[in-house]
Amino acid sequence: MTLTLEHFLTVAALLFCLGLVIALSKRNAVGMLMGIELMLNAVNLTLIAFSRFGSGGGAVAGHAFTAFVITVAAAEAAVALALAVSVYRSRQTVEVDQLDLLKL
Amino acid sequence: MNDVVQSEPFVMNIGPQHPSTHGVFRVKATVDGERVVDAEMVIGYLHRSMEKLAEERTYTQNIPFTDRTDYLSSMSNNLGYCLAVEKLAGIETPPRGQAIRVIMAELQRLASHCMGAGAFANDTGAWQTPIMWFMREREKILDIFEMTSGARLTCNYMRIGGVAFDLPPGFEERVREFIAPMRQTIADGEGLLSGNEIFLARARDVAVVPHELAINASLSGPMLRGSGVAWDIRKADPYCGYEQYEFDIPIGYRGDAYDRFIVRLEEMRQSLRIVEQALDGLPGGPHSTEVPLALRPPAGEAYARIESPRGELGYYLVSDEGPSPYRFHIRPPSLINLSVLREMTVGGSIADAIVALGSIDIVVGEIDR
Amino acid sequence: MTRWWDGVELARVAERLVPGSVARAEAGACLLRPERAVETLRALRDDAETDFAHLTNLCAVDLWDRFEVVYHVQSLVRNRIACLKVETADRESPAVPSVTEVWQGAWLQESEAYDLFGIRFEGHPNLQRILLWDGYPGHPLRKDFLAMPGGLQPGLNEFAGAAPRPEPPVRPVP
Amino acid sequence: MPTATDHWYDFRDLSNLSRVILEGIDSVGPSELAYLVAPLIGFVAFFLVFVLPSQLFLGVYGERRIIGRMQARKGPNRVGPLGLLQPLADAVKLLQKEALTPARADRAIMWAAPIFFVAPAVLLFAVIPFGPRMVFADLPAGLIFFIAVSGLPVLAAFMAGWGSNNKYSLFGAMRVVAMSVSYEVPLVLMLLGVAVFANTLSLPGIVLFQAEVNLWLVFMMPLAFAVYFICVSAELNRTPTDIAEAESEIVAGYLTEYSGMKWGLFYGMDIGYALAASAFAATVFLGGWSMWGLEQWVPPWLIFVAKTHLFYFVFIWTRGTLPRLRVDQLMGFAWKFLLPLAVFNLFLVALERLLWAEADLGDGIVFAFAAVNIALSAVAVWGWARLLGYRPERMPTRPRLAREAGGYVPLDDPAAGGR
Amino acid sequence: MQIAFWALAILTLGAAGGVMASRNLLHAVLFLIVAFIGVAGFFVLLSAEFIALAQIVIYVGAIAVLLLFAIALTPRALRDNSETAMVGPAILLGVALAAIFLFVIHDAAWGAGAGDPGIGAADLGRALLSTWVLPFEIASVLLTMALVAAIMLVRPEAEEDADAGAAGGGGEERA
Repeated sequence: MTLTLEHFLTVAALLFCLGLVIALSKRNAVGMLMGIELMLNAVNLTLIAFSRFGSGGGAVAGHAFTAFVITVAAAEAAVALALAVSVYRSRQTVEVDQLDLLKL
Repeated sequence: MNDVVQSEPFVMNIGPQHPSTHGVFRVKATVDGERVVDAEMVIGYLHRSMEKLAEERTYTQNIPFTDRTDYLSSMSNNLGYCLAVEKLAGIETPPRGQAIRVIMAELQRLASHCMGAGAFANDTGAWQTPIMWFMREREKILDIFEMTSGARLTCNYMRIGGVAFDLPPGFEERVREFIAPMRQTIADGEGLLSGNEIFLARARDVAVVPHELAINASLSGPMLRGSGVAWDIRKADPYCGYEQYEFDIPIGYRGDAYDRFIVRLEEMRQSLRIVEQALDGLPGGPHSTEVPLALRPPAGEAYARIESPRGELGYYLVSDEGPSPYRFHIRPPSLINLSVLREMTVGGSIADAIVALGSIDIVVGEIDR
Repeated sequence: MTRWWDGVELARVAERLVPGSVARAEAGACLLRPERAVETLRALRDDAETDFAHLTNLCAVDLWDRFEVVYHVQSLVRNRIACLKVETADRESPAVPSVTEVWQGAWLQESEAYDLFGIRFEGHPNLQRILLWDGYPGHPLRKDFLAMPGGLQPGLNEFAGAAPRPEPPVRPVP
Repeated sequence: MPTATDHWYDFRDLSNLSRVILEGIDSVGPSELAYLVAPLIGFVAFFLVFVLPSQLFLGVYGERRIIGRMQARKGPNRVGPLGLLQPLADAVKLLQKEALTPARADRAIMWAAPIFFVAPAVLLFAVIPFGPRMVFADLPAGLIFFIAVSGLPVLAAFMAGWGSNNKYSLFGAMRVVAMSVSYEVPLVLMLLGVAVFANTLSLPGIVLFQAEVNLWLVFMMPLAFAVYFICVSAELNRTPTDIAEAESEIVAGYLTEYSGMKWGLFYGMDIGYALAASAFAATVFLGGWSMWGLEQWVPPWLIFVAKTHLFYFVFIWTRGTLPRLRVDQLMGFAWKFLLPLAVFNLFLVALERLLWAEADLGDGIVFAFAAVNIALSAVAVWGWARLLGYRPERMPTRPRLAREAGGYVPLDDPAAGGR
Repeated sequence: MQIAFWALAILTLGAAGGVMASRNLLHAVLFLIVAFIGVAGFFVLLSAEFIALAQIVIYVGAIAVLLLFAIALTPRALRDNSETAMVGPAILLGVALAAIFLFVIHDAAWGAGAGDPGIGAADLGRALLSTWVLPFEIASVLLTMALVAAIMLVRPEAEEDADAGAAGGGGEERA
């Protein structure tokens, strides 16, 4: 049995779902961020897998797209963490279910 | 980084076991990130209540105690105490004894400043090299002490009315041999550190003590002189015939840690000058006057002080005509120089606090006594 | 050479600056009244003639019925030094005003005197034991320390298995 | 130059060894196993054969002897002849010691940290070309591999500091993370300049480039070399910048609570990383195994080792000489000083590369470039420092001298002779 | 290949599960790092070495370190990693989504092209600077913006007051 595209896609799908669950269920903003990073990783894995196994001339596109995703992820992490710190400073908490300013 | 992300302040203990507290000394620093917001010192780990013990012993028996206060400059402590007793009892020291005392005190100052400057360099992170260079010279001084008094660290050499023994044969050559390498080592240490950009960055404008504060906080010694105050007991209130010798008082510019360091280095040079002059003019005659073993000074009080390596070392004695002092008080320069610890450390980083502490050049035996 | 102020002469200066400040004047020292002491010392520090900018030494002496706090103050510019004293009223609850606001250098020395003599320095910002630990019984530099509460004896007083030692001879408090 | 043979024992071509191990495993076990086992065995074996002895003797013994010489003392001289067995004795001592774990430490993290610290050190040597064909893994992106892997021990250091549950350790951990974040940026920019000029990301390629133009990159971009040295010493916690282990401030930083062989692993691998960084510097800046034709007569790997140790000696030298900077000064130095210089260097090098490629100037032009770069680097460093407010002439290094005692001496008082 | 794949799959998914399960936020980050390294291993398996190295440099070297830094600087009380009440629905959603994904993956007929395994850094660079030059530039602008934004967000309040600018208030409301 050789490795096929399905193998990688399966792993990526499971990773994505795990990331989704983490992002949706965590109380801590940093925890949520970790889930999002996992989801982005799963997407990257999918892109590279398609690029490797897919037919046609778009192989480089997968790599390029992954590079962009990584870039965006870095920017996103920096801003999100800055946000978390900023929120902590004004509200003394980073627990998302307590950030209900708009409800009041 | 610390400005960007604020964190909760927490207490960090610097000491009692810490590589750069120079003994069992503890600073309870409240830090916010790397910044020190409050500093409180905790001392007393080495307290032996010498002032109480001294009230139970005769005047002569108390001399060994003074060795053990500032254990890095026992000769100076002997000298300060003996001067106080002599002042109390009205005893004169013969010229030879005075000259020997001056030589010993200046050698002790060299030894102590070797340690102080080296340890300060260590605190700034110059890993062991300057202190090892200085230690090499300090060993020679301790050898000289050993051949003179039989002990290296706790010399117990001064006596009331003079010194314990006359100088041993070969002493003068030994000291003269030592002077040139010592000069070279001071120059080496200066070359290694004084002009070093990193050292300047670490010590310049760190732990600044303005001269008003320095005077108001009773600082003395290199701390006071580093702040630009020309005050040296050897000049201002000469004892043991210091007025015969020619030397200068080094004073700093801004009162920062760097000024204290260069003042110490320059003091070492001046000490060498004094030692040379004293050796050249070493008078003959007895080294000590005869003093009764059970000395009973007349009732009264005396405050005598000398310029110890760390500052003004004073002894305040009260006599009730008994064989032992009624009150025996040491003015410890190390302790009183710590009065400005908070001013020196708060607002700086932990690294600055260490440098500030190193620039005071404390000896815990003297703080706690 | 540093010149010492004559106590009587200094008393005259102090009386001129703060009338009613001197309790007694001797040749060696000038005794101040505790209630005017801080005011007097500040005036002496700021006066151009005395200029006692530098508090050199501060210590206490046990005089059996009272305590005496000794200040050695000097002028770095005029190179003159003086000895000033303040006595506590009694022995039971000795207190003198603190001079920390006049000289910051008094801070640690007053703490030490408090620790070892039990003299309260009123107005001291942070008066606590510095050399001994909190809760240490008695004040060791008092002459009657061995008779003080806690009953401390010289040497180790708690040694497991050792026979109880006889009471040490203690000089009585007059 | 005698060419390397294809025998596995010919260690002049390490790919033979890799290949033989791979094939051997292939023939006995399932083929997939080879992918996992071969690199592992290869790296570890090579590490044990080549790196460990030199590390022990240069890192422990040599460093202590040299520092001892600098500090006017003897250094280890008791165990064995000339104290040569001192590293061994140290190892035995460390093995005997108890590896303490503080009561409220995070045991798992504290236990795992030394392992995470050791693994990357072994990996780093995989891409270093010791000779013309002496490289385990000739990765096309070896430069990036080195950057990536050298970023990993930071995590281990953080874990060590965090897991110890000690304030000094935590300080060390925070400092090491802050440092690596700050110094990675100019470091990568510098190496980008190297890659642009050498037109390759592969480390053997960079060495070949230097051998071809007969000019080491250290002369080509002295600025890059200096910045590399500073950055790498910051990341490795070597002395002018060893704030993460600052002995006089935070005791031993993240290592405060470690003892026994757990500490020994950190200590040994610190030297391992320093050697790896030296090897990398020798490869990238000092021409690797090439030596203007000398490699025809001397084994190239010997030249390489000599260069590595030469660079490592500079580490020892700075350790024996320089005081330590403060954290904020180091951060400011990285961002305010090194980063602009790195950008300047990158710009300069890219320009020259473009000129070289477009104008068809031939190889000789690199010498002209080198001369220009050395001059421009000196000007840039000096000028930028002045711009940031560096004024050495305003720093008196000798105190003023007063003849008489009494009172405060104002700064402009002629009575105080001084200077 | 096979063993490497399965080992990596177990490593990555296990580490991701560890992120989910660990109660200590710091342990979660360490698990996350393992997951990142596992994904980098997949990239190597898919012969995308440059992307794998970039993954390690950026995810492990930068993002994870940033996370660690942020966690270490938050107070001890806020370092737990527990779930909200939404954990049940979230898991349900995740399982459902996973089921759909798996169904699609195994049902779809993927054209089993041989692909082009040899994409090195040079190819990627050429592509980024020719075909994808516009997104490349946008990404660089985005990075700069993110940098500026992050600095603006966490500026100390004293500094903000000193500036008397309107830049400070935005962050809190958006959260």
